[in-house]
Amino acid sequence: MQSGLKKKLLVAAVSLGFAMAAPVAGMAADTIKLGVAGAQSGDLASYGLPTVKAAELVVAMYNAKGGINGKMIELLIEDDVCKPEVATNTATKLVTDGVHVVLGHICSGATKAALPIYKEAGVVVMSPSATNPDLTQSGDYPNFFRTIASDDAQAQTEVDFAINVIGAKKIAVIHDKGDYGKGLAEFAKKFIQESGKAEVVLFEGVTPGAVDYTAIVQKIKRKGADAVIFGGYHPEASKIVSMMKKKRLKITFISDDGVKDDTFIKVAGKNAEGVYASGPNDNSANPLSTAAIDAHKKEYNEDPGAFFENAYSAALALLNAIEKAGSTDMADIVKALQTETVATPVGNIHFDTRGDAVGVGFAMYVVKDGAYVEVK
Amino acid sequence: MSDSPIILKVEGLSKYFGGIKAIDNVDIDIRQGEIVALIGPNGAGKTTFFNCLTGIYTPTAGDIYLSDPRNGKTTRLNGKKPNKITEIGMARTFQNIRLFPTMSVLENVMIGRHCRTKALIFGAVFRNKATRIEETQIIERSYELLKKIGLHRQVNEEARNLSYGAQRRLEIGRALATDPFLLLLDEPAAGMNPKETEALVALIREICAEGHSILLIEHDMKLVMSLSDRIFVMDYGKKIAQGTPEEVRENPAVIKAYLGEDVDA
Amino acid sequence: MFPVKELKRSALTSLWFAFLTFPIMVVKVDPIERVVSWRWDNMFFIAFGSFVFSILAKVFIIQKERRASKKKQKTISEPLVQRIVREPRFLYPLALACFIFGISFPFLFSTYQTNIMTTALMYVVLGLGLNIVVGVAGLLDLGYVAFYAVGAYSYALLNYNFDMGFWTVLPIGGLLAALLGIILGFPVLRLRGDYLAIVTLGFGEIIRLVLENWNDFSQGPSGIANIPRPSFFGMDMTFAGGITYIYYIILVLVVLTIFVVNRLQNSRLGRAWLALREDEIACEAMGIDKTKTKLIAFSLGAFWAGFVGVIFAAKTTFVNPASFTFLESAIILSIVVLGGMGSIIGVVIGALILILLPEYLRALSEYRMLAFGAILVVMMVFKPGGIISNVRRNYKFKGLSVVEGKNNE
Amino acid sequence: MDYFIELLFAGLTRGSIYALIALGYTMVYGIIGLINFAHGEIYMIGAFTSFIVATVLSIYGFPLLAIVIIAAVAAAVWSSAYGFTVEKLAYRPLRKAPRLAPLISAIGMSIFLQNYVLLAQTSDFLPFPELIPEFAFMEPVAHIVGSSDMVILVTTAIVMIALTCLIKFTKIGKAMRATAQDKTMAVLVGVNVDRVISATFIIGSALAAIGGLLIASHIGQINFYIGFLAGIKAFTAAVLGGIGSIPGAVLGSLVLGLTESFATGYISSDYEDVFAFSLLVLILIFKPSGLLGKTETKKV
Repeated sequence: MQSGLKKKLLVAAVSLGFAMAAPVAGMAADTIKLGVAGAQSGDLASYGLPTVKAAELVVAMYNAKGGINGKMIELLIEDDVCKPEVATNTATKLVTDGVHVVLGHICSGATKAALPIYKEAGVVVMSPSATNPDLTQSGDYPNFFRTIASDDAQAQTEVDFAINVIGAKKIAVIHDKGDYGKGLAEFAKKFIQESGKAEVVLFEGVTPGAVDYTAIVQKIKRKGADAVIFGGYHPEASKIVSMMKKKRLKITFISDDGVKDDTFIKVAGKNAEGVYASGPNDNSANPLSTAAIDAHKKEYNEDPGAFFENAYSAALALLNAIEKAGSTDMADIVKALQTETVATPVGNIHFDTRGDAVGVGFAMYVVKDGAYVEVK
Repeated sequence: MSDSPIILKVEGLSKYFGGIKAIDNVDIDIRQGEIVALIGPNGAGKTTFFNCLTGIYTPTAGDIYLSDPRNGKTTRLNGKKPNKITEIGMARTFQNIRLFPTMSVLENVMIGRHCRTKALIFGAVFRNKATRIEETQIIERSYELLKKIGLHRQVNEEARNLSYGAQRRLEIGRALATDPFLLLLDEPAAGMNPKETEALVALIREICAEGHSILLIEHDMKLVMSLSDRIFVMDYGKKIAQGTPEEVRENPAVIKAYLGEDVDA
Repeated sequence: MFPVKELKRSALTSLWFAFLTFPIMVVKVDPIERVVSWRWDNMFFIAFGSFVFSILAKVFIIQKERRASKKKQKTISEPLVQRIVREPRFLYPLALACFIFGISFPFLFSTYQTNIMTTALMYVVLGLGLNIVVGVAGLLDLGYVAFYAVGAYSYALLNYNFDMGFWTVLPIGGLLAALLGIILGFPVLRLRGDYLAIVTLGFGEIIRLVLENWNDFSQGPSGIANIPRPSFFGMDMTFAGGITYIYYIILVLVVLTIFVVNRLQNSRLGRAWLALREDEIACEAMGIDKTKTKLIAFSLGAFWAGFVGVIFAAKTTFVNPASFTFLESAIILSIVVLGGMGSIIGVVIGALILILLPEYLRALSEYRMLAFGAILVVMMVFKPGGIISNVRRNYKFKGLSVVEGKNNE
Repeated sequence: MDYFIELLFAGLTRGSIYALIALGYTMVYGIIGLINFAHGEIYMIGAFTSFIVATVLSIYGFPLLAIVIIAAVAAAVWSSAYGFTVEKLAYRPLRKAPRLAPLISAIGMSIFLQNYVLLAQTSDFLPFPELIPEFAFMEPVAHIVGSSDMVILVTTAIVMIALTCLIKFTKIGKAMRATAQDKTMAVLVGVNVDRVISATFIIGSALAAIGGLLIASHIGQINFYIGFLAGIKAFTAAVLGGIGSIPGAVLGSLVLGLTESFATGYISSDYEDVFAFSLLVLILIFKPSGLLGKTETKKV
């Protein structure tokens, strides 16, 4: 009963919000609205910001050509800090603002939380980086597509490599207890057991940010593992490899896309030598890829960041589908995505019925002389 | 008086803190309707003794029995929690006043009614009839008590704004609100001026006349001598004397303990 | 007006800050390329900024002292807000206006705004729940988010495994959280204040870690998706309709919570909590069962968190352990302290500020958390009692007929 | 048996790391009864300062020994300066405020400092230069206890002994003990309480900075967020040992480190933190003031 003054303040806050939202919402209806959602602040911002830049580049390119079917493309950029609860707000905001297609979100958890909102609004979403298999395999999200291979595909690549190329018999599977790392590690464990050619001697998570990983390294040693498959990101990976070096444990270390990042080599230094990591196929021979990177360097004066090529490709694929479909209807766009092949920095791709891109794959890389090179 | 029933019986009570014997093998008994004083030089262990009785400290050895004269039930208090002991019927005040400083005078006394009332979440939220009646009774009873201790004019004042003497009286009122049959007063006259002390003596007499028994710690010998039926004297944790005021006044051990002090002061 | 001595001190302060921030603000190294960049301009900004700021702070303090000394003679006049809150003739129309505004909100504003407001109102309820524990009963709980998580996962799991609906789980979630509060509270509530703080913090972490690691139970870090929104007599709703619906549910819950918390505070139990906060030993001596009274406060707080947890799961339609970190507990605690411990209106205002402000400060996104931290510190230093401190109803006594009046502070 | 010894040393190293941070918590708590949540951030700033100084010096080609010494001194100086400033700005004005106010102020300060470093430096992880070389004489046992483990163990031992001496025998140490026992009495006997509190923050921060340098060098990387988890763990350790007690902080840290290490080694690292916090809860239930904390006699 004493709710008192709260609303006075609220009015002020809300009108402030309106003032800020107005310029975006007030645009003419005859533009095509491309939403970009992902972490743009906070500790995961470095994974989300390159996507914004990719979208800006692609949209600038299209608009320079006169837009799509005479309509200009407008960007709606929203931050979700990679948090599910914020992502629903972000998605609601985009839907309220009348978005037609969305490039995002960046993290799988946030994507899962946001997708039902887009689904009900009939908005197609394409993520450059959300790799959780459920997103496409559960069949719950007919409006979801992605230009990155899913975790299980990646885990399969890693396991095949560990067993067939390295010849590992006893594998320790370690993860960082996170959404991405643990999901991947579980697939790796499953595939190893199914192969019957090697055994999982250890399956455990480490606490990210812990001050020391000696105990887990000693345990890996104790279990007699001849290879480690690690699911997670580069900070933990570099701590583990340097701790392995310190404890004189010389076994193969195989990891994932979260580690196939130049920062890993920078941080782990000479300990990174010989580490294997899976990552998207090498596109350096693809002229589209070089063109995109050059455009980025020209516009922003720096090298592009994580998932830039995937995001660039996703933006191209989305706009291409709208152009080919001649409509912004979900059904039409979905059909165009599945049927029309588009040339992108990650290759000539189209999408299967589940939403995974056909033509995007994983390759294994190894750190050699301070750089990742593809293992042929 | 000697024929009225014993309500508090303490046998061989000891409390050690590490190697220090704060209380060493003390026996005490109090009969219904008595005013009994516990005296002794500073550091004799009087307050520690109170803390043992009221369950704040657990005694190292000895037994404490409390008998309710209203129904004759006897309870051993050792190891009982302070709130249980208050519920049985023994309430106390504190030497260094422990009121609830930012609560009003009335609320302070109302807290004392807590253990005699029942309403919990349901009553609080729905304010059913029983709860409303109970609340009214709490307030009325508290107001009566405030009148008795002469604080009803400051009923809405915050406790911390009261004068020192008034705070001491409020502590007595709050303790009375728990419906005790035995009241423990820890230096009730400390810091009071002569006029206030006089009023206090009258108040204690009145309380006693209503059927409450009283055990008090006090340094004001005039007050002790005029008020008490019996006196126990402690020194260095031991009971060194007991008896009527006259007997204690002439006891050589007591005079020795208070060496140099003016016993009559 | 402004003494030269103070100017000198401000100059020293600015020198000190220039020194203090030197390595972090001025030097930036690239260990790979082995380049050092010296950002001397930052040092200038810091020195200048701290000089100006310290003068402003001095002026503020001098004025505050002057005002304080003036007020010494008169009783300190209350801030406007508190006066309004205390006077029924202002309060009731205002409350009514707020309520009408609250009801018409979804019609006045967009779905997005409604969604944001729903989030803010959820924190209002969380704040009020924690307020019972921290503000009223004085128990420092740093793991409040654990109960929130219990509520959210109750709905997610009961729905996923047994297909139970929102309305069935809503009370269950609350009760489970309260039960957990009792189980946890029983052994730890006898700990002294700060020990209680760290144990509750540890407990909050344990709950999150279990949810993260126990895949078979909670599906681990990848979380549970596709949690249904609440149903409305079995009708399917549009997306916007669903959001509006949840908004009304939480609005009703806010009103209900304010009602209940208000009544609790003005009851036998509420008095005991207040007394417990002021002096535990005296409370026990007055016959109050310390453990039981604390346990009730603790589990009631937990109950509310469980409640909101269920709504959280229904609103987000997705839960994973990442939503229930220590930072979340810290934010809820900040709402309570910033608003003014024990004050219902304070907590409501605190929640709206702390949740809405960052949402509308998106433009400053990078500096958002920096500002958040700074605001907490500045707020505490200049107004440690919170925005609205101590608006508490006391019992006033008028003759023999007892009327509930308002506080005299 | 080998495995046991390996885990033992892993636990001791981890425990020593906690101890260097926990000492700061326990000293501050002992004196002003405040959980200084920003202490983890002071540790992070110490690590960052030593990172910046060490990297700059190595770019200018200084020899390793000089780098280590200068970096350690710089880290200690600046961390102390931050500790001193934080106390003066965020805690001192609140000494008479309600009990929770300084705690919220501390949480705010912690968030502020984290984001300050994030904005002024970077959110990326950075490689920390290897300041502790691999000693040749350690090679035979390197698989059990490496050079950096050894340095951490020895440093912690030295620090603890030095700190105990400081508190037992020096004037400032006596003033600290007096202030911890009774602030009002300390003032009456002529102790400058403000100065003692400042000194406590300075010493605690300097220890955290040394810890920051050693730990960052041990794990080889650094970012703005490292203070959070380390801070919480160290605080847990301080409470475990009996907050306010210096030997207690060290003992609590070692117990915590060993628990985590053995839990990882013999059970599973999935639940290492659960074991750590459960241990805390258990110990506090049976010994409410921690392992070496003084059981308080209620003053009535």
